[in-house]
Amino acid sequence: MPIFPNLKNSDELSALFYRLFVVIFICIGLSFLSEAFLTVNNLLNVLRQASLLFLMASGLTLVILTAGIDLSVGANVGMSACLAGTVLLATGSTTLGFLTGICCGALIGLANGLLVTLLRLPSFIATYGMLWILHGITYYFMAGATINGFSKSFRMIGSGYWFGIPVPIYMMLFFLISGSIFLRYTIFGQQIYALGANPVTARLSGVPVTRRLLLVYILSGITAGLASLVFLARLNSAEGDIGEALTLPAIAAVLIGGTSLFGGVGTMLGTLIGALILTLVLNGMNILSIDGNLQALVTGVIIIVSVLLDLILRRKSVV
Amino acid sequence: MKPILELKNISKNFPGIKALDQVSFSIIPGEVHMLLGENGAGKSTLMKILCGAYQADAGELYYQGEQIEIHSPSDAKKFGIAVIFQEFSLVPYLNIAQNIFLGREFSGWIPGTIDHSKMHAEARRLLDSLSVEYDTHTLVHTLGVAQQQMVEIAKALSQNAKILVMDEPTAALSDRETTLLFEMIHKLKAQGVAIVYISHRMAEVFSMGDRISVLRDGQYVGSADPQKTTPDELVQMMVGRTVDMVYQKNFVSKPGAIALRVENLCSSNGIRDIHLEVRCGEIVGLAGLVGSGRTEVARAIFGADPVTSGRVEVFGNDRVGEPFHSVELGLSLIPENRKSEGLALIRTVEENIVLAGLKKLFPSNWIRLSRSEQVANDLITRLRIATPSGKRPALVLSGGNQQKIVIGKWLSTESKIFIFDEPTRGIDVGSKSEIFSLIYKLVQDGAAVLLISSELSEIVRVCDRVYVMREGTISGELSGDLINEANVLKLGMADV
Amino acid sequence: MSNIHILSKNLGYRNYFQRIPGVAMMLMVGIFFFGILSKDFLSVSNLTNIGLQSSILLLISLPMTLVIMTEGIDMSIGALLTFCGVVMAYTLSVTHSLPIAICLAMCSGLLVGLINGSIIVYWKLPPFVVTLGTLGICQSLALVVTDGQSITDVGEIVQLAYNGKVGGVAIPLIFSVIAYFITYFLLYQTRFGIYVCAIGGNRESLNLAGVSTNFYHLAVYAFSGLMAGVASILLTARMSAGHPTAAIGMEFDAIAAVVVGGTSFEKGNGWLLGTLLGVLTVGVLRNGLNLLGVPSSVQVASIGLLVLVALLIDSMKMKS
Amino acid sequence: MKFKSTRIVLLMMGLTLGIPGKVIAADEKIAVFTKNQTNPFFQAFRLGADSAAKQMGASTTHYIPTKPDSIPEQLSSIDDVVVKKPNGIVLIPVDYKAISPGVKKINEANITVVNATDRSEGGNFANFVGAHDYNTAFAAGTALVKALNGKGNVIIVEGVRGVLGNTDRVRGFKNAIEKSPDIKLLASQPANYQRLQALQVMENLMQTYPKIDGVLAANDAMATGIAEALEGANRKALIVGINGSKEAVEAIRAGKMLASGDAAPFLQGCFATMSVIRAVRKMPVPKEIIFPAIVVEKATLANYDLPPEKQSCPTWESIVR
Repeated sequence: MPIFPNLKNSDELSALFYRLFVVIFICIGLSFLSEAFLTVNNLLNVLRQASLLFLMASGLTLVILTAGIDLSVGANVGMSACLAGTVLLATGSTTLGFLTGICCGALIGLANGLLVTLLRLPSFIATYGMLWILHGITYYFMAGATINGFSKSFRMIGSGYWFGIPVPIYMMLFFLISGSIFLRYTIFGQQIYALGANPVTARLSGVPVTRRLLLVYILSGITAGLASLVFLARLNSAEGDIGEALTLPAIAAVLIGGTSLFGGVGTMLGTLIGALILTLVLNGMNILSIDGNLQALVTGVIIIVSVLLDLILRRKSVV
Repeated sequence: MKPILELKNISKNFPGIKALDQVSFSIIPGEVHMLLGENGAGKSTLMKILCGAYQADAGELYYQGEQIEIHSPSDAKKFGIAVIFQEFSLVPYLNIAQNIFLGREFSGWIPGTIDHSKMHAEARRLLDSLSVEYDTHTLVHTLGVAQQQMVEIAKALSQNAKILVMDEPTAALSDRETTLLFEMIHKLKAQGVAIVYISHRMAEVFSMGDRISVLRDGQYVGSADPQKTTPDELVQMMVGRTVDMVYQKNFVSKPGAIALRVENLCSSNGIRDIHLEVRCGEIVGLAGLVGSGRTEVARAIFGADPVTSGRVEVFGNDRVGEPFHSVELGLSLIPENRKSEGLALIRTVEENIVLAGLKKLFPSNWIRLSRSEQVANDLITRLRIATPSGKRPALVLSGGNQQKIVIGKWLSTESKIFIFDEPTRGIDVGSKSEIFSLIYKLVQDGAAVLLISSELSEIVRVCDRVYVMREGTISGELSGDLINEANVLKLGMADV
Repeated sequence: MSNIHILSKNLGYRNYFQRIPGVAMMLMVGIFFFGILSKDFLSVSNLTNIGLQSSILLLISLPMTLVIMTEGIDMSIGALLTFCGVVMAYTLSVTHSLPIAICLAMCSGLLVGLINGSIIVYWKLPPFVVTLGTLGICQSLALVVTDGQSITDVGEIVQLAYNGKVGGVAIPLIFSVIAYFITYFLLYQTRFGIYVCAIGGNRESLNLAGVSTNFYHLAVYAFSGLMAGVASILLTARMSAGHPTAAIGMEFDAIAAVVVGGTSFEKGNGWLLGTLLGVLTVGVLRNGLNLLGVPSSVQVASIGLLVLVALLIDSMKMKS
Repeated sequence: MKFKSTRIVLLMMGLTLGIPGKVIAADEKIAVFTKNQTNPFFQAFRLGADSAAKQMGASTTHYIPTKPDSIPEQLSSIDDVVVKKPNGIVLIPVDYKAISPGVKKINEANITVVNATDRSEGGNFANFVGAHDYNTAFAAGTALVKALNGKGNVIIVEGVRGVLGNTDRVRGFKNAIEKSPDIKLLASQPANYQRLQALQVMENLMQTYPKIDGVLAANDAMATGIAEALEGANRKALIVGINGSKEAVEAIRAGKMLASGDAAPFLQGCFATMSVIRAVRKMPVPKEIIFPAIVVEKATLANYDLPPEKQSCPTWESIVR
């Protein structure tokens, strides 16, 4: 059933197929190397870790689909987390905390969107500038402090279980499905694809380009805000630079997932696969306790190889 | 006179299609060899083989009698083959001189360095010979389409080639530049250059051609002598079936209510106080030289360029703001440049077709795949778009079919006003007639059509009324019997 | 070819002024502003100071300009710079011979550059992803070479490369000037430069012109790697040590400097002088704010503002 | 004319008041260099420095790399500060070796400088104030060993590879556990001082190692992250962190952590600043002030009720004799 990408579109399908192949390949490899890998527990654990990355990456996917990029996603998470955390501690009201986190994220997204649409700045630079500004503000107000100790009820969304499955995984599934539906089954999604593929055409075909771009950046902001909440709940504490370490991995996840930096091509499922690949690699390296010095190297190689493999296999299938 | 270059049984296959099948073809110094054929007939493939971009799968090439092989563009250069491509091969942020001599820069005193002054001098000389006077230091991205085409031509000439291949060189040119080009071609002929000239404009074919060859579906159909043949015969050779002559219009249009009214419209893109109105059920032409502001008018009406003053009325209500308002009002624009403005090339045919209609088709904002698929397939069959399936990306189709997609895009919105900007530029006769019969169909169903075209014959044959533009404003309106090429030209030319 | 050419030659002075990018204005404003607020700012020693501090960033921003002109990007350059530095320090600690060390550093830079290039050019993978990969790889290699320690027994001579003077001019400045003019020469006076612009602008036509595009495209990344190697000499000299995390993340500074300098990600539209200005502006800002003793958190924010405002000014100009 | 004279009078009054000023504010400008914005340790250090400066009537300016732990940036800031010529400098080098050229520069400009926390390799300082990372880590490690009665499986979660503090701490941990043969070091993996990464590394390690008795984390943020991981998998292990930060104290009180090696950041800040000011005022300062490696445990919690922002420095004499 084609909720995910356009499964009738053979290109997108094959692209996904080959990426899945990479995932399976890694899994098989790991399960040979360590019996600890292929256990329900560990797989759930991998999924839960991937879900945090995916939350950030899902919004980013939309942005990259429009041939843009959002470097401020990590800084956004940091700021939203700190703000939401402070509110949570101050008011003790979970709902209020939620609202703050999401609104903060959305506002930052909006700011990015305005920079990119109204002022026509290249998104790479606009969001890069935003990154520094957000960090500055966060550092200023946090002054090196950390906030911690949130209510059990709030921490459900990060560390809780439903029917023996961690809550973040449900969130990941929710975002995956709703995201895919949004892209495939609403005219917004279709317009976003078109506008990524060729903004001029999109505009002349009656796509309200500015509005759609704003929407995309706001959504990206919102997912960042939500991610920040899950971080808070999972870690039960926050500091200014939380999430910064995940910016590049999130972007990598989207790109490994087959979304093109030039826009117009890509799917949510692809991004999920990308996130899985990265998480699996880290998980594997910890399980096999590979020397810390080499971990960046392995990740780097995997990034290149996974893209390359996909490319080779696809060339084969074309010719 | 023996041929300078001969192609024997050239074949070229791409996955799926037989682009060229056993094509033989000879080029004789000092003659203009017209190459005709519908888009996708294999003309461009043949050219690409000549200039070394592709290699033939089978067949031989003979250069002045002895067999040769062209593996790369540089080989082609060795044999003095130069090509003027249809889609521009210029580098936007290099200046004219650098573009003309790209890959053949004059070395300075240190190896690897460039002798700028010499390059500009040479470029100057070339441009003068074409009697166009742009500064050779201007970056080409600041030039207009026609100017860029002239640079293209200069670039080809600069290689002082023995064999010159031109693909639709006049497609983007105004009449003045066209005449300049033709003079140049005559000069070259005199110098004994062999010229292969690809065109869809019958007038050119007959005025310039010494010999005519026709390709169809990758096969060599035959040659003809311009003195002894007629347009209809050629068209028949190209299309392979008898088409009633392209523009023939077998109905009388009966203008109805005013659909589009434009009152002293001015825009930052350079047009000033434009007045025009288009009624339902009529075809109104917008003629004028290239650069007289026709496209700009279309864009301003559609809201693609900002309107500084004046107003546009669509069925009585004002059109304001971005294009998407226009679309909601039932206005539609088939832009001049289909690849960069009409299509999202990497998306599928289906997605392109439904793009403009999304809002109309799915007012709930929720897409029913089955519906969009059905709409797309209907249009694909109705417009006879040649594609294996709606799921193929648009970029694999030929120009004519792509143009049909762009039109289909607007048929899926039940829009009532169509602005066609050069709908037949670089399109083969077959698709041309199809597109026109389509336009006629629309009009008979009560749509209003504003047609922009550089081909006077088109304007004259098709339109019920014609507005002629000059220097950014409308210089006159013609209707009824007054519509003839002479009048249109008179109004279009600056006063003599 | 470059905007600068037509500007001077065609449009004449007023337009040239009109075309002054936001970054140049920011630079002037910055200098003026800090000059008034801080007595030390305009002192010769401080200005050289800024020059010295900017030198390393400049050395990697110059090639970054070319890379971006080919519609590519080099995310690995920061990590590569670090790696080369470590290699150099390590070689010094082993051989105590400066020439060998410098040679090795530059070679390893060149090598990684070539690897980047080949993957991008011959396998047609997106530059961003590829260099993101090599970023990780270089980072790891740096750690492996040093095993997470900094290497300090590099001897005294190295420091000269940073602190030394030739004819009263600090060596890093000389490095910068030479590097700038070499790059300028390559970009505006040689085939290479034209082809770089063409690769970004219209690769197809370059192929049809019978130029081996791949070679020049590869050369750009090689150049980028090589310059990272050169910069690593200064880096090592500056710290008189090799450190496995020294320049991590510098690629972003470089990219920002380039883009703020008016080079765009599309169509091979680049401006080298702009890059120089971009680098200097960042340097002036950091230095000035430090002199004024502005809290670090504010500095962080103001760097962001700088980037945005500079581009804003440009986009305003576009509109007008 | 008139008000001019009055102004002169006021000015003279000011002078007369100023004359016995030796005792009160001479208002030295002190530049304080720390490593990054986010680590509570340095925040505490900065607070200590400020409070000390206030007590002694001096003023501080803080220089922190905009990119955490960036060597080139700290070097640049040093250059800038040297141009500015403050009376004294308190320096926590981002890297004890790589910063030495900066130190050289300071010395050349002969500005009084005190080295804090990480002992710089080169250059001459008025004195060194700190508690050695190694010792702290060692003490903390020993605390864990004691709590485990010398046997069990232990994991080390490292900070950023290549950052000095981390290297020393890990060394300290390792030596501490090597002392007792029955303690088995299962793995030592980096988590870059990042809370989240530590948590995920822990989650992953728990998959391979069914029985983990103790965890040594190179800072408190990671320690608390690990605590969360264990709680999430509802498994138990004794966790030891480093820094004695506020959250660690709370965690220990709540029984989530066993202990945290306290490097006394606040005191370090205080005495580093005090000694630089004293040095400037030509008052005697000892060659070095090393704070004994304290370990925060349930027993010693009482001393940590007051958060740094509320504390104020003890008198110089109370510590230095």
